[in-house]
Amino acid sequence: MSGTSVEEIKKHVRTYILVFVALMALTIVTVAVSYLHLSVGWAIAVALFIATIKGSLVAGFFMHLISEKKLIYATLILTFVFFIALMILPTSGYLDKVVK
Amino acid sequence: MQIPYTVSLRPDTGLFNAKLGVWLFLASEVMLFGALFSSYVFLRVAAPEWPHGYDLLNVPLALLNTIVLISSSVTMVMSWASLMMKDFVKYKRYMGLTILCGLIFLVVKAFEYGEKFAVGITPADSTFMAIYFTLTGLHGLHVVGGIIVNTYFWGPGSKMWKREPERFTNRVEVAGLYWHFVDLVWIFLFPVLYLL
Amino acid sequence: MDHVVTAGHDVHAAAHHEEELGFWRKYVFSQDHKVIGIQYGVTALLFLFIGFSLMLMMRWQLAYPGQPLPSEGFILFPAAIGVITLLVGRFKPSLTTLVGVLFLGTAALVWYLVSDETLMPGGIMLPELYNSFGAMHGTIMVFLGVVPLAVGAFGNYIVPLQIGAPDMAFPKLNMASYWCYFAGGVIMLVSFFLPGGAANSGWTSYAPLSVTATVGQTYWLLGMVMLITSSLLGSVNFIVTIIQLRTNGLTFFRLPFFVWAQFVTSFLLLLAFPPLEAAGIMQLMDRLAGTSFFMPSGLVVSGQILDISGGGSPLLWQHLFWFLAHPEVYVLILPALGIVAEIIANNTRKPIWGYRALVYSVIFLGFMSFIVWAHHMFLTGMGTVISAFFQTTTMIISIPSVIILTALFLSLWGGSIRFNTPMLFALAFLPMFGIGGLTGLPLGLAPTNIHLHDTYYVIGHFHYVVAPGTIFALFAGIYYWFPKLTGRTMNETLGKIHFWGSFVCMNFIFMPMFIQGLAGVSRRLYDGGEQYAHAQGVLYLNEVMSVAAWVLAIFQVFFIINLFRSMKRGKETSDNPWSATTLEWATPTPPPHGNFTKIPEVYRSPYEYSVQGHSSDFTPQFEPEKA
Amino acid sequence: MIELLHRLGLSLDGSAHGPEIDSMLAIVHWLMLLLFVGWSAYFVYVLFKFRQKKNPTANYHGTKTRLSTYVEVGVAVVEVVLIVGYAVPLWSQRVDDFPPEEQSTVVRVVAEQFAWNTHYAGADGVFGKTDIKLVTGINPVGLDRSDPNAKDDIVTVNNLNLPVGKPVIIYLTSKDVIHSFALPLYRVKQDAIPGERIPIWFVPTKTTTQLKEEMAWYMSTDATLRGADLVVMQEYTNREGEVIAEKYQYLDSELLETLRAAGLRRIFVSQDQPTEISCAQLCGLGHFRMRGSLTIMTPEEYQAWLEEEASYLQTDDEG
Ligand code: HEA
Ligand code: HEA
Ligand code: CUA
Ligand SMILES: [Cu+2]
Repeated sequence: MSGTSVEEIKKHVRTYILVFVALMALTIVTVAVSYLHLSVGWAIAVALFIATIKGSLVAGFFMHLISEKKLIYATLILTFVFFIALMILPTSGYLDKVVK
Repeated sequence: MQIPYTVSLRPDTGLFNAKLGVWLFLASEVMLFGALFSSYVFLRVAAPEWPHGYDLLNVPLALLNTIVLISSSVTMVMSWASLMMKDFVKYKRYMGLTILCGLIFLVVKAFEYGEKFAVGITPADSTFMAIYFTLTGLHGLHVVGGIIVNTYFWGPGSKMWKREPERFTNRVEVAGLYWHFVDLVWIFLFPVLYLL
Repeated sequence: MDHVVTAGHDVHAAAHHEEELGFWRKYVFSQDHKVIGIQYGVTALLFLFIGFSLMLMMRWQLAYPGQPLPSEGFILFPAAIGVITLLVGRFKPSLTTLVGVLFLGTAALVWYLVSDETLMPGGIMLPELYNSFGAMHGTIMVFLGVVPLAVGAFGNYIVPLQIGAPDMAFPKLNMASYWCYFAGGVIMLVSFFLPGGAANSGWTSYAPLSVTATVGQTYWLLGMVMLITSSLLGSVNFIVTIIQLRTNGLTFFRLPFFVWAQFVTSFLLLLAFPPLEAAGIMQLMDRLAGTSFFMPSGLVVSGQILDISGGGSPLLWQHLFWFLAHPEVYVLILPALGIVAEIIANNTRKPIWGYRALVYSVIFLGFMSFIVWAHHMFLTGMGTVISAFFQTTTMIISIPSVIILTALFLSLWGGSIRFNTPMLFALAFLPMFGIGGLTGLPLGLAPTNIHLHDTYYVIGHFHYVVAPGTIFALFAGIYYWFPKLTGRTMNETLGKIHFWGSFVCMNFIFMPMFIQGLAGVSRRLYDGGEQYAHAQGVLYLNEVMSVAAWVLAIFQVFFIINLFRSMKRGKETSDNPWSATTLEWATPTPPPHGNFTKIPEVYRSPYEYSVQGHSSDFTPQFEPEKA
Repeated sequence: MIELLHRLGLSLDGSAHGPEIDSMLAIVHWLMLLLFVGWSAYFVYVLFKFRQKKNPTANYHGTKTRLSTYVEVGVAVVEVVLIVGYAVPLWSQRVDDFPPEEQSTVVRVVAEQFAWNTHYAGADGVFGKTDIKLVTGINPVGLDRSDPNAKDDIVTVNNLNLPVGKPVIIYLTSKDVIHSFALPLYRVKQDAIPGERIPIWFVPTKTTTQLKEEMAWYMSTDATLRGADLVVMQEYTNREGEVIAEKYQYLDSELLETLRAAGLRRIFVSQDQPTEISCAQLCGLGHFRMRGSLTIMTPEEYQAWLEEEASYLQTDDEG
């Protein structure tokens, strides 16, 4: 990031404000949705969907991921793959277990 | 020989050491919290019935905390931006706000915990409470860590600005990355624990 | 020049650039990767020794169940080594003397353990003690011995040198990582003195057993959290160092294989350890805050209904533990492979065969090692689909290993093989790892795993990979790089005695385990299976293995004497005694603070030995092309 | 190969699926042996051929062989065959294709530190209710005798009896910590996990007595007795021709002495209880002694045993 001109930073700042507003809005939305008491499946789906968007906003703009170096992407993709394995495999083992 | 690329960027990677370092650290953090979320899923799938977070927890307080933490993320990135714009006074102000938000977050959390303990609710009560206290507790510790780092860069650490502004800006950026991550974790914690 | 009186002085020499630094900053809280490497090395070797001492006592119980332990012997052994070391060090203030004292400390620890009437009434080891020895042997060997030695010591000392870096990327972090490790080790040792002794639920600490276990388990968990933190700091440091601090011209495909191995290892540490940290925290919660992460509902322990909320799952612990522990076992082997590759290239005087294949295999191996963990859990009631998945990944992961070993074997062809001590250990590593690896296959297939799971076959399997495998590779590394640390070579005769003795003994210890395993003898049996009819036919082997283990211990004395004697009286050598090609040999000996006198430039791939038309039979990476 | 494995200690097996597992063990070990011997031969040869004395200058290029690739592909192919052809089908047969309960002997096994409690449904073939609150020393599985179905239920400790030649279904669980229910001679092993109820099944094809016969061996009368109990496997008479040991008589040091005195050098002996339940998972202090006796009987013997146990229940009710 270092070596970026002041003008660019000014632009950045504007986006930061927008992102902030977006995050606030989405926060309100999730809470609102939770009061609808959707069926568990939907509730999870919606909540995670919104959370993902919010997360991507933070990562993308505050953490500058949209304009990051390849190396960082590589690291994060690798991590993400293992993260998914960690999330899915143990539980799927459970579901696959013979329950007679 | 001096250690290279502490400030300048290594041409082929385009990174300075600390930045790569903190991203790797965050990668491990992803796996740390990942394991806890995975446990949450594992236990919830196995459980005969699972309570709704909003029936047991204080959503308004959590909502407040969400807002506080997100704001702190913005002030954090602003403090870095101020340094990029060579405005040290602004930096001080924003960093100060960030720390303040962090503290508010902890205070609110303290109230939330206190409220639970007051009515005798402890981690031992149920799997849900166990996972709630563990996840939020661990996250809380991360907030504390972040506050300590930020306070250092706000106070004593900021002397470096005079000598090596470039390097100091990098440091603040790195601290910021960590702080944003803490915010990011909360963004997932909040719905998973409180709203589902 | 005699600036190399002991490693202590060696370090002194290494740090002579910054005389202003006092003793503490120079030797104790040093930030120089070489000093930290040595600190790691010494600490880790001592822990290996402690882990070994525990096992020597267990082997008595296994060979002669219920017979009083000849305590004196087990105390005198480390004590004697301590005295010898002190004599070698001539009691002068030096590293040697320090280690001598620490050996005496080990003797004291053993003495405390065997004279504890509650756990060893009349010198007879109780099951409690046997179990805690077993758990601590495993823990110490893996987390306090081999990993710190392979990664902390060799990685720290060699990697920056081999990539032409002045130091690690984050020296402070490096120091922190060592002291976290140290703290973890201290916590583990302290736990021996707790009521009920150290952790006794196996190194796997399966819940609910571990959750209801004595307080030692709590210390075990705290210790693990420290050790994991240490590894995390270390791995971040290694990855950044290798990516950012490679010197000019040192492209990724010019990296010595050892650096590649450390690189992949670091990723395993970085991404596999956190889940166990999380699991550790949860088990601490279960033990201290009364939660039930790993405790199902309706537990009745010794007639008492446990008053806990329940709703947890013992399997959750297993998943999180093995998610770490399988990558962990590759952490135990990859650096070893790296060391072996270096030494084979150097002593065959020719390039490694299929360098790229090696690199790709090791990367693939590292990647796959994250998705095979449940092959440790086939018998927890696993369904067909998942078991099929994990069997497949387990078989797939064996392929890169085969490729790596094949490449190393073929590297020998056409070489001009020098049989010096490091090479002997490196060569022995190959078939030993072969045996260990191959016996992993029947374990990796669920149906055959039914008969072999949790039998001595498993114990045999992994000891072949870690003991005559990794430990041998580490010995090889010590003999090989010792001259770089001290400017002197270790004694060949003593080295060869050490090698042949260890080689024979190791096989006499671990080969019989397969036989017992096939007979179905369970592991972790306090009496070695004496009560079981199906074990009767193979019981006699227990004595064989135990005697072999004790003889093995004797042969280690040659190593210890050799190591410390050579620091003073070893044959002095040049900066590049083995005529090697990689960068660490371009530095002065021992390398000063900052390592290189001038930034080195790399011109070619790592193992350019016996290049046609070249004057010498080796062309160092740092030797400029002549126009 | 199986013979070789048996030489190498592989225990006998007496279950229908045992041979399948054993033959798979054999195949894998063939592969291992092949690789190991092959490579070792090459290894030794190379070390000899290219030692520095004989070959002072190395060849930069080494070998150009493709052989290694073939070896690797070969290994891969064999592994695929092993998984697709053997491992997966065999495993699914173990965990999926359970025989119908009515045609099988169904038993509940509840592990605890450090014993194996077995629970038989009794004549009505229905398991009575159990409740952990009822667990006591004399009621290890917490059986609720007030439940009509429980009236005729049989509960034993460390004594599992099963009829030969008929599928056995075992519902396995644990009261406290993780144990592992292992029947080495029947190629059965399954972790017993608290909070889970895991079914396993197998078909015993050999009775305990048969296995006793099969594993009998000649023991020197100078040997000292140690470990599990032995029995003599044939009748022995002294010089005067009077019987000093009947078949299956328990061999204690005294008997051993008399036999030695009678001038016998070697005697034909076997394990008193070759079939047993062993605990394969570390479960605490008593893990090493968590041994249960397993007896595979002829259907007749089994019936007899059930009736005997039932009769005890009667007397309990009256008394
Ligand atoms: C360094 C450590 C290490 C390594 C490298 C391995 C490697 C492998 N391991 Fe092992 N394993 C352990 C350490 C290790 N293991 C430990 C510590 C345990 C026990 C944990 C516990 O329960 O306490 C264990 C347990 C274990 C189990 C669980 C057993 C059970 O509890 O039921 C399984 C099952 O799949 C397994 C499989 C494998 C496989 C398939 C490999 C493969 O990667 C092997 C691949 C290698 C080869 C296939 C060899 C190829 C070589 C040749 C072909 C050339 C041969 C030439 C000559 C011999 C000259 N291991
Ligand atoms: C890296 C891992 C490692 C290593 C190297 C070893 C090495 C050895 N192990 Fe261990 N072992 C384990 C990891 C390891 N083990 C694990 C994880 C378990 C399972 C625990 C459990 O069940 O929970 C186990 C269990 C285990 C058992 C089974 C116990 C049981 O199930 O009841 C046995 C039995 O014989 C055994 C024996 C040995 C022996 C004889 C060695 C020998 O090879 C030891 C050789 C040691 C040396 C050669 C040390 C040399 C070092 C020096 C001489 C130091 C010099 C010092 C200075 C110079 C300062 N081990
Ligand atoms: Cu029960 Cu081991
Ligand atoms: Cu494994």
